[in-house]
Amino acid sequence: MYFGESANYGFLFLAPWLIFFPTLGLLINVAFGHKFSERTIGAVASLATGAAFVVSIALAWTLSASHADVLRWRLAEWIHIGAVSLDWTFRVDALSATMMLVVSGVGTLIHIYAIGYMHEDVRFKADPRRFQRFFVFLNLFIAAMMILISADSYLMLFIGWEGVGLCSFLLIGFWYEMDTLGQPSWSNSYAAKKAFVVNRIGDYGFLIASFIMFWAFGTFQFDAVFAKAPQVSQGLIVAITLFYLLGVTGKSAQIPLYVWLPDAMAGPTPVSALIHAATMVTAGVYLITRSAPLYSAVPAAQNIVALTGAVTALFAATIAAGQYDIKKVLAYSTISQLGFMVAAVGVGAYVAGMFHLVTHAFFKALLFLAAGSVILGMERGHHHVEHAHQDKSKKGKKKQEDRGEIFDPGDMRNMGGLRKTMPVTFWVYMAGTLALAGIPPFAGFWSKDEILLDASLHNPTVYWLLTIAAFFTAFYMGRQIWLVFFGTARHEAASHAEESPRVITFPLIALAILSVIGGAINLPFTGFHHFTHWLEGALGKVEAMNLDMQVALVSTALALAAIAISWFLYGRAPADAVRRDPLETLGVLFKGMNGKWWIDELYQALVITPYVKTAQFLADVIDGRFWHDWFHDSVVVGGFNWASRIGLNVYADQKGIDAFANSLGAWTQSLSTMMRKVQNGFVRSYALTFLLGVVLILGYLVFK
Amino acid sequence: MEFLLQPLTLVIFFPLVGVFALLFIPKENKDAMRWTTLIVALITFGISIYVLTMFRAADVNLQLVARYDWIVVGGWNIQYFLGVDGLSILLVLLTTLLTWISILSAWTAVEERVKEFMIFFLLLEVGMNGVFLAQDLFLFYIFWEFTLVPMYFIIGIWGGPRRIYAALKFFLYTMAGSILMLLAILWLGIYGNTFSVPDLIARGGIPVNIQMWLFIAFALAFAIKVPMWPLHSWLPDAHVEAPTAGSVILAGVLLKLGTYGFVRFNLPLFPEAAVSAAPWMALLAAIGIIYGAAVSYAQADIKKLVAYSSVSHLGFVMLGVFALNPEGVAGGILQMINHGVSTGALFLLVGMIYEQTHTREFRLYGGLWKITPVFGTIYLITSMSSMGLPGLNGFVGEFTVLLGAWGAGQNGVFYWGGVWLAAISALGVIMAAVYILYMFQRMFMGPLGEIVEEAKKHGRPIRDLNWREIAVIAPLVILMFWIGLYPAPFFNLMAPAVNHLVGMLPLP
Amino acid sequence: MTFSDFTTILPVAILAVWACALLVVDLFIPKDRKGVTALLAALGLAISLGYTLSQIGDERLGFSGMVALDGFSIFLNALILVCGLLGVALAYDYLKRMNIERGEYYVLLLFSSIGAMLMAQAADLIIIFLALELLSIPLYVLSAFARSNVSSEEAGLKYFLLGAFSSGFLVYGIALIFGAAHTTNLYAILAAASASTVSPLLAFGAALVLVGFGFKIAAVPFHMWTPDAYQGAPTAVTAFMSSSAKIAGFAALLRVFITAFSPLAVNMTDVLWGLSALTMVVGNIIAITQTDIKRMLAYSSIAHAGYILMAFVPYGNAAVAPVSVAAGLFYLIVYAITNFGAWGVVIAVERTEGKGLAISDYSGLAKNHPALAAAMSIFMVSLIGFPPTLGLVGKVYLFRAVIDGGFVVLAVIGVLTSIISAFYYLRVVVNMYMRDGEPSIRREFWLDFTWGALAFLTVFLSLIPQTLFAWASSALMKLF
Amino acid sequence: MVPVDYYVILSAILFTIGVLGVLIRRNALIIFMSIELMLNAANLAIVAFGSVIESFSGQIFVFFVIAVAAAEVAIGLALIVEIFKSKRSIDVDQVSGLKG
Amino acid sequence: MTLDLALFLVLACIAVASALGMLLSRNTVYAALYLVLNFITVAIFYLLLGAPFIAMAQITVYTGAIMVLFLFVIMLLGAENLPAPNALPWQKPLAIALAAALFAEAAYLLIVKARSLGNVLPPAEAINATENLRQLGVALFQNYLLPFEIVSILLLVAMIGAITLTKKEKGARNG
Repeated sequence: MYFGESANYGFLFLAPWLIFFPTLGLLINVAFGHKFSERTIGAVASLATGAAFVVSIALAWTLSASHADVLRWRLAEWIHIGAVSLDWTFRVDALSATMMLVVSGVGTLIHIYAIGYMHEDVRFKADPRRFQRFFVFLNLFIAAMMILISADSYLMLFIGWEGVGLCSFLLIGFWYEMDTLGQPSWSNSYAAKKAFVVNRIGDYGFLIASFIMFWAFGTFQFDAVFAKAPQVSQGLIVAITLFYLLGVTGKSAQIPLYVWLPDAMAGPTPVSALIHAATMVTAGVYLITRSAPLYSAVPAAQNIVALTGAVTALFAATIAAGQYDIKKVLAYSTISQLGFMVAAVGVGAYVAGMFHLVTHAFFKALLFLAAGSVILGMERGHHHVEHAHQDKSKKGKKKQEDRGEIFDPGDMRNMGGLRKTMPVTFWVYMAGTLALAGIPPFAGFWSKDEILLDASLHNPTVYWLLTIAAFFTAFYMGRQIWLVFFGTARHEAASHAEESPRVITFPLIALAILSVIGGAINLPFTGFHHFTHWLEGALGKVEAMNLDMQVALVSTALALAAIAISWFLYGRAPADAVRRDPLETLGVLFKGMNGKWWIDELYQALVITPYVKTAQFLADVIDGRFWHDWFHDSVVVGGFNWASRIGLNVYADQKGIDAFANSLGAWTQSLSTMMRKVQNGFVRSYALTFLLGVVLILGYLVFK
Repeated sequence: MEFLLQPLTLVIFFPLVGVFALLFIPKENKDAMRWTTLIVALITFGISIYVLTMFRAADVNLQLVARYDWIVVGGWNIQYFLGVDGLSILLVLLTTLLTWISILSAWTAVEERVKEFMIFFLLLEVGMNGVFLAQDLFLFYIFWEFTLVPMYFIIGIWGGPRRIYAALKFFLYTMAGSILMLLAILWLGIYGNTFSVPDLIARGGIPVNIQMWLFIAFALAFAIKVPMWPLHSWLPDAHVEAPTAGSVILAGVLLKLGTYGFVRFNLPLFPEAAVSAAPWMALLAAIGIIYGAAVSYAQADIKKLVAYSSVSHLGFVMLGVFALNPEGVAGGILQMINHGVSTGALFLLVGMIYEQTHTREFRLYGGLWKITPVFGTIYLITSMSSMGLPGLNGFVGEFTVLLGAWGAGQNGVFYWGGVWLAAISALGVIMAAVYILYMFQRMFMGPLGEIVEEAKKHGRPIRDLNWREIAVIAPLVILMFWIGLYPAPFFNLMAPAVNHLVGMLPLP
Repeated sequence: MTFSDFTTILPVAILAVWACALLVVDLFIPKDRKGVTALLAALGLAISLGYTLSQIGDERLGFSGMVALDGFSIFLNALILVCGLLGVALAYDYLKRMNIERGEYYVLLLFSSIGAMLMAQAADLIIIFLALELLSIPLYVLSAFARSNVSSEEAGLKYFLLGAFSSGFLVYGIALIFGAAHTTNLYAILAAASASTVSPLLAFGAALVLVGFGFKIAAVPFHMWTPDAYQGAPTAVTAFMSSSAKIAGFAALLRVFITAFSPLAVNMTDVLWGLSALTMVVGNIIAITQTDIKRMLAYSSIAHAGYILMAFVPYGNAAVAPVSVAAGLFYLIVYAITNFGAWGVVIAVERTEGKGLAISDYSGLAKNHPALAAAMSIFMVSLIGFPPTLGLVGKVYLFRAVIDGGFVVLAVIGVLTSIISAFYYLRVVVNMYMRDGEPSIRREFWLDFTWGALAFLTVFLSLIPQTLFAWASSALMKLF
Repeated sequence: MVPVDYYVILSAILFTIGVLGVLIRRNALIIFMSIELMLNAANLAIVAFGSVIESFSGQIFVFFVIAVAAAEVAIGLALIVEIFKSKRSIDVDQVSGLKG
Repeated sequence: MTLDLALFLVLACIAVASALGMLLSRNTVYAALYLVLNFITVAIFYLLLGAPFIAMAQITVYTGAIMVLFLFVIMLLGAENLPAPNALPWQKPLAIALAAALFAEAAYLLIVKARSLGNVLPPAEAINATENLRQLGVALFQNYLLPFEIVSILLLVAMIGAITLTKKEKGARNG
């Protein structure tokens, strides 16, 4: 391997350890995990990620200390063939350093959380041996994510890009033998597969974009590409950026490829938090931000990006308002928030997008983790109830329970009044909710407001779409709070729910604090634009914007109104609301919101079924019956048999002959069988054939 | 003696030592046979490594040349001419590697007629290495055809229920293709008064219309071997019926003989024809990619799925080769290695589970990951490598191939095909995910399958891999990561040769 | 007659004297010791072979230009004598086993060889005709040699009737040539033919002569006797006649066409082309559905006649003719070795009363008798024309000659029919290796030696074909 | 003088009749006689051709052909007698056990 | 029309008629006798063509020896009249058609294409029978010694063959 090349500033040499540490952690756990206790496994994994966090800090420090825009560390030669000249280089600039910090920071917290969460989860699902596997996958994810964000070229980025996809697949399918309710089923594994395949469709766009880029720019390296961008035709750049957008819609769950993300909630909750909320899904936003010089060069493409994000934001928010599963709500919320970010980068507000990415990482991770805590609490309660029943009447009752409906610990209709039984969880959840709903001064407000402000300046359509989406956001979060934490317990399990242990609550609290104060990194007041200035190193000069009261007031007012409406609908009489959702009065609209606007069904009918049918047609009919059977058997053999029956009245009999009858062999065999008839044993007839030969030869001489 | 001690001669013919040794081992002593064969194969592998150390990548000419007159009489000018260059070195290594891996994999799977099995395997190795190293067309043809014989026996004797059918089909299809090549070879021999490939290339100047015919004759032989769509119909039969070791070698090396043939012979010998055929070949390759991937998805039999996936994968190789630029050709060659490693490993793994369950039907499987975590993990890695996940070998090959193909489309090499061929082929990446994940999901995820209960009932509960099996698969897994994470050495080995090759082509 | 005349046919003369003496000696050899006759016959063949080889390099005409001694004849005489030796070796045990052991067998075999050798040396149509009869008449008798067996008699009768029928055409053809050229001497015919434009009479005669030889070499459509005669005749006889008679037929055909009829190429090339193609196609296709190994090999032998005939097609092209004739000669060696080997295996597996002759009787051979099965596989693979066997080298040589002559389509037919042939040859292999059965075989030293040595040679010589190539190429140079 | 052509045509007629005899008669003996007729026709042609030149070569050839015919007759009749012994018939159509 | 020609035509008619007689007669004995007649006619042609030696040989060997042998065998086996059933119904028409084609082709090639083949030399010049015979004998034993030897061997072989084929074996199958 080839080390060095770039001048070594400070801790730059540590850059590869961003990947090596998590890899080391996973290798240790793979090799020795079966001998370790759960705590050790968790500690190894968390330490590995924590070490990566430390490295990230060191790198960020080095970056700022060096006053360089970009630092590079060349690890190894990668592909040098033809025009391709590519090394594996680590890139440290403001953008990647931010992502590193977020990923490893939030990642570490989630690792810690997961120690507690998975301890219980593996027991509820009755396979404690899988604890080890979870942390292996989690570390693998961190490593892959680090590859993605530390890449110095589109191709290396793509490696991480797909690597995180694999981890997503593995973690969604973590409980591959059951559904989300723990019942034996294929559904989790389907969800996993769906995530991967849909992402691959996006990756197709990524690939095509890369191909166009390479043959237009002659390189994959970021700076080289950007430097050459002005000389490349607009059309090509539009194509590149739009194909990248396809990749982004896959990875960052935008229309039309968002469909995998809600299903991805099949994964354990820390996964939802880490991968499907805080980090991986933001990779698309990161990609666009990274490609800012390209996107900025083509306004047409930018508009499409912005609209995609804005429409997604609104669309997903409406669906979120109609869901009953606590995690599904958050999932659609994530899609919606990602839409905000994509819209932001689409209108050119890269800083705002990244800012929202960071704050969103905090509060959405928090919400997911807290939701996980809720679910655990519910399960504990359910467990408790079940035990009690078992104690009461040994077997009879238990059977009844089995026969009855399966308990869903994630269904909000089973909850209620949890603020009393799970106070810590409640408070942190509130913090997350307010941040998400965009209530000042929580972190979400600042970042969302910056997006709205930018949108209002550049693209009114986007602005209004986002504003309505923000309204819905506040509404469904309010709905969730009322249904989950207020009112009275609507299920025995909810009344017996227990607060989670400290290993879970500690990360929650940490994240809650970040959700509250995280906005401080980039307040819209002169002198407080730290984050903007920080990113300038990577994005070039950015105009820092101050608070626009109009935008802020509109959004805040709408958010408050939405919460109020949600209280009116759900908070007053949650029990009634559960029996019949007040929104059902909207009729088909609610059905659409609840049924996810039937997009899955649409895709099933438009894409999946036709593909499966085509594949089966190709396999059975074309390959099997046509090439293999029909062409050989019917056309060749059958045709010959037919001809011979009609013309020569001999029937091709293939019995007693080795059975390789369905290929060309059969044809020659039939021919052979026919020709054998001439050899009839009669010497006179032999002589006749002989004479025929003579006559033919002489005939040739005659006519020659 | 000098003749015998040539490193390339040794690589090819050293397995014959094993064959002779095996002849004298009594029938009952199966372990002795296995060990003998394994050791001989390992030594051969060692020799090939030695060849690698002697190899200088920067030199575009043939190296370690062994060249002796063989049949030089009466108008014949046939030489014993071996040489290795960047186009073949990796394939030789792959062959010697997969041979001992296959032998190890057949340790317990082959219990009957062990001696013959091992003899055929070693003979097969002789033939395969010979094909990759021969630089005289006639010598090449002999090795080329010779590989059919042992494989025919391996499928026919140790194969599944329809083995005879499959073996015959395999034999006849491939023979049918190659025999026209013989005529083309003879034509070239008469034309150039030599069968030496470098000399013929240097001579050049074959009229274009004749080049076309010769190209077709060669291409037919290679295309059947590859197999390119629509000449693939022998492959699923052969794979399904072949024993595991046979499938591994078949997929791992034998199919590469075809793609290698295109690179080694079709491109440099008939450059004008190759250039004008490029869009058509690329079109067939693209169809193969899509078709193979789609058909894979609809299979109910694991081995068939993998077999059809080979059609798709080798489509990538062909696409790369006929992109006629360094990226494509090098990608194609690397993809040959990748396919050998990944699909070879897949067949090994399928064989390992088949040995326990005796069924290859998806619907009987399910949830295996739970009871066989190691197996599942390795299967996962292998599957991912096969579907071209970045970080594993498959991606590097597919990406460079597609990149090359896109470039070829943009630069007019594909004429009417343009970038569309590459764009359509790239869809294969998505479709690969569909069938690979389908396979993985069906086997390893979901609730436990029927077969698990069944195996338990018969007192043979499904077990995880044992150490021998891990040893068999480990080198391949290591290679997957190595090529995937650090492909530079592989590219560097072939880059000069590839550039040289592409430089000879009269590109539009 | 001078002594010099006599020495031109010295090996033939020795063999003739030896055969007559053997006929007498045989009377004194007791019935249960006829093996001695076999050894004596072999000795005679060996001595003759020795003298043949001592003639290498000698080159002249004898008996007023009626016979030629040249590389060509020496090459073929040696080959014919080797075939005779192999024929004796195969018959040695076989006759005993089949209970048809009589001294006349070997005497007739010797006489037949004499006829074959004379055909190789003949430079006059009269000699060719007489030699052909001398070759054939013993074969008629040998075919019917197992008189207790109806099939054998049938084989003899069919072979005889059709043989006589074809002789009629041959004689008529010679008559026409005589009418056109007023001579029967080949060199004189050439002179006469080259002197003027091609006489249609000569072409007519040549065509009928071709028909006569076509019968002998079993070219389609003059092949009809072959399967029946090969199947019905005792296997040892079949082995001998399938090689020896074919070699002799090709020898005479080559010499006549190249020496005398080269000006006729304009007419004859197409005819030969058609014969060759038809023979390859029909022989191979009918062979596919055979279930009896002898019959299958008979059709295989027909097909191979087609391959060898390919070498004749470019005979009129002076630049290519040397190569093509060398290719034909080379293939004759290949064919003789492989064919004898295959028949040797058939004899080993055959049991009395016609059992053990079905291809299915070979099932399981590989398990119980791996060496025999391996040998048979080698022969089958060689007959297909696959490496590493002589069959491939031979076919390659042929195809090259044909391509060199510009007959690519014929070469394509050749290779395509080779593929078809793989069907039925492989079926034997399939049965031996991939099916179960309990065949019993006959082990006997000379038999084992024959197939073993031939199998070895089939592989070994393919690796060093240089010497054989050299022989074959030098063999024809002297012809011109 | 009579042109040689006439003789040759006559010989061709006789030859054709001989061929026809082989083809349409089932009696082995008559088939055999027909073959003799064919040889005879050929002989006639040779002698006719020979008569235009000052040489005996044609006649000598005919002499040999006659001798060969005699030899063939010896063998042929022996075979026919043998077949008759087992088949009790000289119908060649009866001798058709080997076929295919 | 010269006398020669008339003689030729008459003889030719007899020859053809006798050949057809052989071809068509149901009775084997008759067929043999027709053939004898044909051979004798041909022998006369030989005389006309100036080949008395061959004519003699024809009469003695063919008519005398061979045909007697035939008749002998016919007597031995019984002059069998074969029953009508015919396994090959298409044989006869095809045979006739092909034979006609053969003749047509032969005639075309011989007459039309080859044109005149020359005239038979007048027998007067070669009338000296003894001289003729002597020259022939000399040729036979000088120039044609080898064929002569071969023929002698051939006859020996035929003898051996005939004996081999018909000799009663001890312990052989009955009949």
